[in-house]
Amino acid sequence: MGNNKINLEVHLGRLILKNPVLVASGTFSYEYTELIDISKLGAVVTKAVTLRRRQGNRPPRTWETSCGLLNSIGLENPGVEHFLEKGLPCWRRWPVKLIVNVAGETVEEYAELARILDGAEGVDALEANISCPNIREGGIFFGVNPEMSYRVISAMRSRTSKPLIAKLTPNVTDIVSIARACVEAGAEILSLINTLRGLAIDPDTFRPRLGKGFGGLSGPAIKPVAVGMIHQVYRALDVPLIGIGGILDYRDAVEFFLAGARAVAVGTGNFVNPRIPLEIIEGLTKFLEEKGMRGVEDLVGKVRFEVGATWPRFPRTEGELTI
Amino acid sequence: MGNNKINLEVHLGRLILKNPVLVASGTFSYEYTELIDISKLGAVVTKAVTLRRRQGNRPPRTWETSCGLLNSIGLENPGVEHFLEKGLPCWRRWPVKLIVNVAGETVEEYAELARILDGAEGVDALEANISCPNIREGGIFFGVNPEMSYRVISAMRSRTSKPLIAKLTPNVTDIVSIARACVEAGAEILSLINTLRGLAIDPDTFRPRLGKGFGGLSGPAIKPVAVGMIHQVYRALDVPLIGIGGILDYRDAVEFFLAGARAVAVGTGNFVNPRIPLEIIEGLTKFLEEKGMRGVEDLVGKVRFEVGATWPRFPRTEGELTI
Amino acid sequence: MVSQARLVSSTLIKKNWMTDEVVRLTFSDPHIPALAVPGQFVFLRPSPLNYPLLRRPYSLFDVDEEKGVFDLLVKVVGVGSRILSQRSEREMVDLIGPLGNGFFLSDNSGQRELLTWSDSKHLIVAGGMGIAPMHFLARRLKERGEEVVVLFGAVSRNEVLCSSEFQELGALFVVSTEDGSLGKMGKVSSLIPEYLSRDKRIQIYACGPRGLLKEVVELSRREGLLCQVSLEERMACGLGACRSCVCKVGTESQFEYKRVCRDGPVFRAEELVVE
Amino acid sequence: MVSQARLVSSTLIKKNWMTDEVVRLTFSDPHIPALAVPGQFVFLRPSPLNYPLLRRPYSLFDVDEEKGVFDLLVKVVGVGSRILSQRSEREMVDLIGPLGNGFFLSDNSGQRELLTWSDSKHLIVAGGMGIAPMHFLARRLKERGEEVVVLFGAVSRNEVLCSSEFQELGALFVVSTEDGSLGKMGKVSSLIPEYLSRDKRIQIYACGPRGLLKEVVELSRREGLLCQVSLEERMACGLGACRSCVCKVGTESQFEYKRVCRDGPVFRAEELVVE
Ligand SMILES: Cc1cc2nc3c(=O)[nH]c(=O)nc-3n(C[C@H](O)[C@H](O)[C@H](O)COP(=O)(O)OP(=O)(O)OC[C@H]3O[C@@H](n4cnc5c(N)ncnc54)[C@H](O)[C@@H]3O)c2cc1C
Ligand SMILES: Cc1cc2nc3c(=O)[nH]c(=O)nc-3n(C[C@H](O)[C@H](O)[C@H](O)COP(=O)(O)OP(=O)(O)OC[C@H]3O[C@@H](n4cnc5c(N)ncnc54)[C@H](O)[C@@H]3O)c2cc1C
Ligand SMILES: Cc1cc2nc3c(=O)[nH]c(=O)nc-3n(C[C@H](O)[C@H](O)[C@H](O)COP(=O)(O)O)c2cc1C
Ligand SMILES: Cc1cc2nc3c(=O)[nH]c(=O)nc-3n(C[C@H](O)[C@H](O)[C@H](O)COP(=O)(O)O)c2cc1C
Ligand code: FES
Ligand code: FES
Repeated sequence: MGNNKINLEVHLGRLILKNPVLVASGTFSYEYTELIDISKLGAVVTKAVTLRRRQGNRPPRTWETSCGLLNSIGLENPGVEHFLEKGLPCWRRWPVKLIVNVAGETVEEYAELARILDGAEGVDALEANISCPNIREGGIFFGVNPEMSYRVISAMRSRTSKPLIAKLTPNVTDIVSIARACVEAGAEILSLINTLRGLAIDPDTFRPRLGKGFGGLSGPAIKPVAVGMIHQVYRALDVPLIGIGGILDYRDAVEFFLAGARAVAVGTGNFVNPRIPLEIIEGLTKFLEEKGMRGVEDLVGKVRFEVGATWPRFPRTEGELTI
Repeated sequence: MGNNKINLEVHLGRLILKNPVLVASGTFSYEYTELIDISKLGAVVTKAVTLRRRQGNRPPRTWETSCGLLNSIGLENPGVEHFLEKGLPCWRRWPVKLIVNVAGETVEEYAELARILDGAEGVDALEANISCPNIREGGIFFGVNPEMSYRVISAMRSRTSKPLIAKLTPNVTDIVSIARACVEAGAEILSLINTLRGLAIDPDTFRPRLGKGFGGLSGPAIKPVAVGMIHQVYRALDVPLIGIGGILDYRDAVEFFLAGARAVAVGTGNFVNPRIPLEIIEGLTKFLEEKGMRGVEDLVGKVRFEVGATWPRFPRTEGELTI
Repeated sequence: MVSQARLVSSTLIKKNWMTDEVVRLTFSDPHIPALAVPGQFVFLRPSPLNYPLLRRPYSLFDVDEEKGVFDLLVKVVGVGSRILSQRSEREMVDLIGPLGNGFFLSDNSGQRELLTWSDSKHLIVAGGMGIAPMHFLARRLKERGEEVVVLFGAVSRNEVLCSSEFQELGALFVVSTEDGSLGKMGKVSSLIPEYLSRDKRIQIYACGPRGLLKEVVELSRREGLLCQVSLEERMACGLGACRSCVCKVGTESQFEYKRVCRDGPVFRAEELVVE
Repeated sequence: MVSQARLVSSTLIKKNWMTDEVVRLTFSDPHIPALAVPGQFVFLRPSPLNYPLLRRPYSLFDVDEEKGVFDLLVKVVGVGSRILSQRSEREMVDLIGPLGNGFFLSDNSGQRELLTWSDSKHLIVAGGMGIAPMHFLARRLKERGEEVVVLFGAVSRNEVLCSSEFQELGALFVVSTEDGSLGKMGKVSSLIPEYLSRDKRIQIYACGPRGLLKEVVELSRREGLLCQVSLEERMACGLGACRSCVCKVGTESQFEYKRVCRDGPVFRAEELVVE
């Protein structure tokens, strides 16, 4: 033990990362460079970039729940042009892979974002946040429907040759059907989960705790849901997965690897302690050493169900649901 | 203040309860009579009763997560005949309303349970736990599909004249479509939520923390999800709702009332502290007094969204999702 | 047996660190010392906050009816035990107890059958924290003039606990350690044969890791000894409601699940399927 | 301004209860006292456990560069502040700081423009815990020989804090309480007009509940006074990443969201839309 050389490098399709520890979209910004050495990260995922500047939702925008965080930031960002002019050059100063998270209100907006970012040097991959409502379709969320998800991803696919990640929402009956649609549309990597929809109300004022009303729940509270969804998708599809949801330490990360993730991203954990991603890299290295393993690949999907244990079975396509 | 008479009585359709505080299925048993005065409860909901005795899943059956509890008990119970002979007479010694939670593996089993319990004196209502897998349909959960939910509830409806409650699972894209199907099938009351599907893995042994593998997540961790779903159903349908999910104190209960619940049930909270249901009744009484309110009805659905706030919009039927 | 468990708020009156990881906590309470029998446990909230969420089960290390106090032996293994071990003297701890069925002893006010005879020899076999319920048991046995031998197994000498406490009771306290740093090197189960005698009825009381219990149960069956074991399983309600804490009773092919919290934690070796 | 915030583990060296609900905590740290300016805050983990999950922001009540210590004034209002207030002396607290932009003062090593003149009169207006950042500010102003008046408003006399601390600095400390139990009865904003003088430039520094800030901002606009306010908003990251803690800058019809944690917590009254 301790003698074998650990290699943390992971291959997510064409996207090769020096280690499997990322920081999740919306929970990390350039300001973190003041506190940690970001060049040690497997990759940085940017906050969602939209076509035009977005002001975001009215505050309050976050509310702490039991071991969780409810947020409705509302995709505040200065828009893709500003990102290319100001944001990207900052990130490029650092030797770290950069994944740009994009969000749109129509299929065309996603496609246009893919086209614009396709040419951007220093952008190593695109991640489609398909948890947004489709304003054309009356505000139904793209990511809850396989066909809508397919359309978003294939529209992006035809506009970019960069590695393409689809980020899945957990607010669905059948995550596998969405995952499959995204892969069929050309996503090379899936990341999951985004936040669970939730609401909190102040019993004194009768007002929602968030200015916007509903929000998305993240943090350790949702970890079991995320681990479960990773495993469902892992069993059904052969595609590299980025596990996200409540990761605070290397043991949480190992749980996701065992369930089937090939990389993990720390979201809310960055707020708890900005050092968490680096601590995970260190902890993981030691853990692999102690187990006599060579790399993360030795963990991926290696959860050992009891002989005879059954998994919850899920309909394989939306169609199958209709009986 | 303090002078007006508080009346905690609530009407859930035909089911009239002296107060709106219940104990949730699977989390309360006759043994609790040793520690608290159960006659003070609005109602007791029994652990799921099945047609035949069930041994349940292999242990470990529970695992504590961050502010949550993952369980896979597997509906261990001695079957409906035993319930009628042994369980029911015990409960009947107490002046408390009794709701019997039932679970089946086929539509016929649900129907048969409804028929058998229809004649049982001392059973004040039936609650259909439709979160079970349908063995006929390849293990797809009844409660994730509006048509299957409809079939279960209408089969029960035709066999019993007792008040009928449908208990909804949160593991769906569109809770409203399931809720609507249940109401159309004859459910007079809806209770929600059941547990969120989840998985936890031991990073040292690579085994799931539960013998069965996947489990259901309950407790404060899921409260925002539950409050959100109650509000979604409240806005869409005119049916009395029982709010369940992570309730530990009267302020949690008020949150559910404001979101649209007319009663609440304490689940995991009974494990945290068996006194919680009674403390909620006391706390609620004081709260209503202080607010100068007469009863719970003054709170139901009274959440005040900001002017101009938007709600996440959801497809109204499964059909609407297909575009 | 009608449970006499109560929901109480007990005052932590003394903390005494036995090893780096194990603390003995003394609580004052008017009910539990008078009600409890050896082998029972309490189910407590490590913190008044809702984190950790669930209660934790701890065996009664001993009670003092006269002083109205009872003791727990708490090993720090995770978040709940850590928080509990950091509580300060004079703080109140919310607990339910006494819970479960204790060891089968004739003096359990007749609630469980007589299994003790004056010609018995009582072998207590404890691995690690399995020692926790045994002081109360040994004291009761010694009070009745019985011969008590405590076989205690630990990984290493720094985990050896309570030797003087048991010696003060007049029990023989024999230690084995896996690394041989104290007492005989090896597993505690390997000590048992030495203490079996033909002229006395042997009664075994075992508590500890699953592996140890399995060995003890098998040995007892082979040798035809009377044996009771105290089990640990993950609990949620502690009261018998949730059916979380089950163990197998019967045979491997034909078993029933029984609740450790309510039907146990003490079971007869004959009936158990120890996996 | 390049942030000099650091992730540190500071030792809690002293606890001093000021009222039933407010405790003054003294921490030793080699960096923060030297780096900080008045109005900045630290973002700390109340407990080493992950509960509560998020960090909590606290203003620097004062720092002592020579001793290498800084103080926080913590009011117990919820779970995080309760846990923090129960931490023991000598425990380590994980914190990030100093964070945010402090008050606009000429001695902020030139990072913010000069807004102080020798012919100024400095009115500190604090409601309740809004007093927290003001001691550090008042000291800096007094060190430069400025005239400082502290107007402090509380609900009742038992919430009045730090009068002797400010008097020791040589500041005039004037109290109002809503119930009239100490000082003038009424809102603290009603004290302001008395202390406006024609011959001096008035500079106002305000911190406290939203209602108070709104009044102070409106009064300053009406009277053309220089005014800066320190805001509170719910924070998640504390660093500027998440855009949780925003406030409106601009006008009601044409505004931009700015981050309290990074662009504030101190803002000029002219630019703020206080709701
Ligand atoms: C009947 C009974 C009596 C016990 N008596 C003692 C005693 O006297 N002294 C002592 O130190 N320990 C005793 N234990 C074990 C003790 O309950 C656990 O060490 C404790 O619950 C660990 O909690 P934690 O939060 O520190 O650990 P964590 O590992 O963080 O706990 C996570 C979850 O697992 C459960 N858990 C962890 N370890 C065990 C275990 N060994 N058995 C059952 N559940 C477990 C916890 O209760 C909790 O729900 C007893 C267990 C049982 C069932
Ligand atoms: C820049 C800044 C400086 C502050 N300085 C001080 C100070 O010096 N002394 C002091 O006593 N308090 C100060 N506060 C308020 C303090 O942060 C809150 O009282 C504290 O976070 C409450 O935490 P809790 O867990 O006890 O309360 P809870 O109500 O349980 O907290 C729930 C959540 O709401 C947030 N929250 C609660 N109250 C506030 C608030 N007033 N402002 C922002 N977020 C809040 C918490 O951070 C937490 O995320 C300051 C706030 C800010 C933004
Ligand atoms: C404040 C906040 C902002 C977020 N913004 C985005 C975003 O812009 N795009 C996106 O795809 N996900 C966003 N997320 C979701 C996270 O990337 C992550 O999927 C989710 O929080 C679950 O992980 P966690 O539990 O580790 O936080 C955001 C989450 C939070 C808490
Ligand atoms: C141990 C356990 C057993 C449960 N058994 C049942 C059951 O038999 N039938 C049912 O409808 N729900 C069952 N539930 C779900 C609860 O009734 C409740 O819907 C859920 O736990 C959410 O509420 P809570 O967060 O307050 O626990 C069970 C929950 C737990 C924790
Ligand atoms: S812990 Fe619930 S039945 Fe034993
Ligand atoms: S708290 Fe995250 S931007 Fe201010």
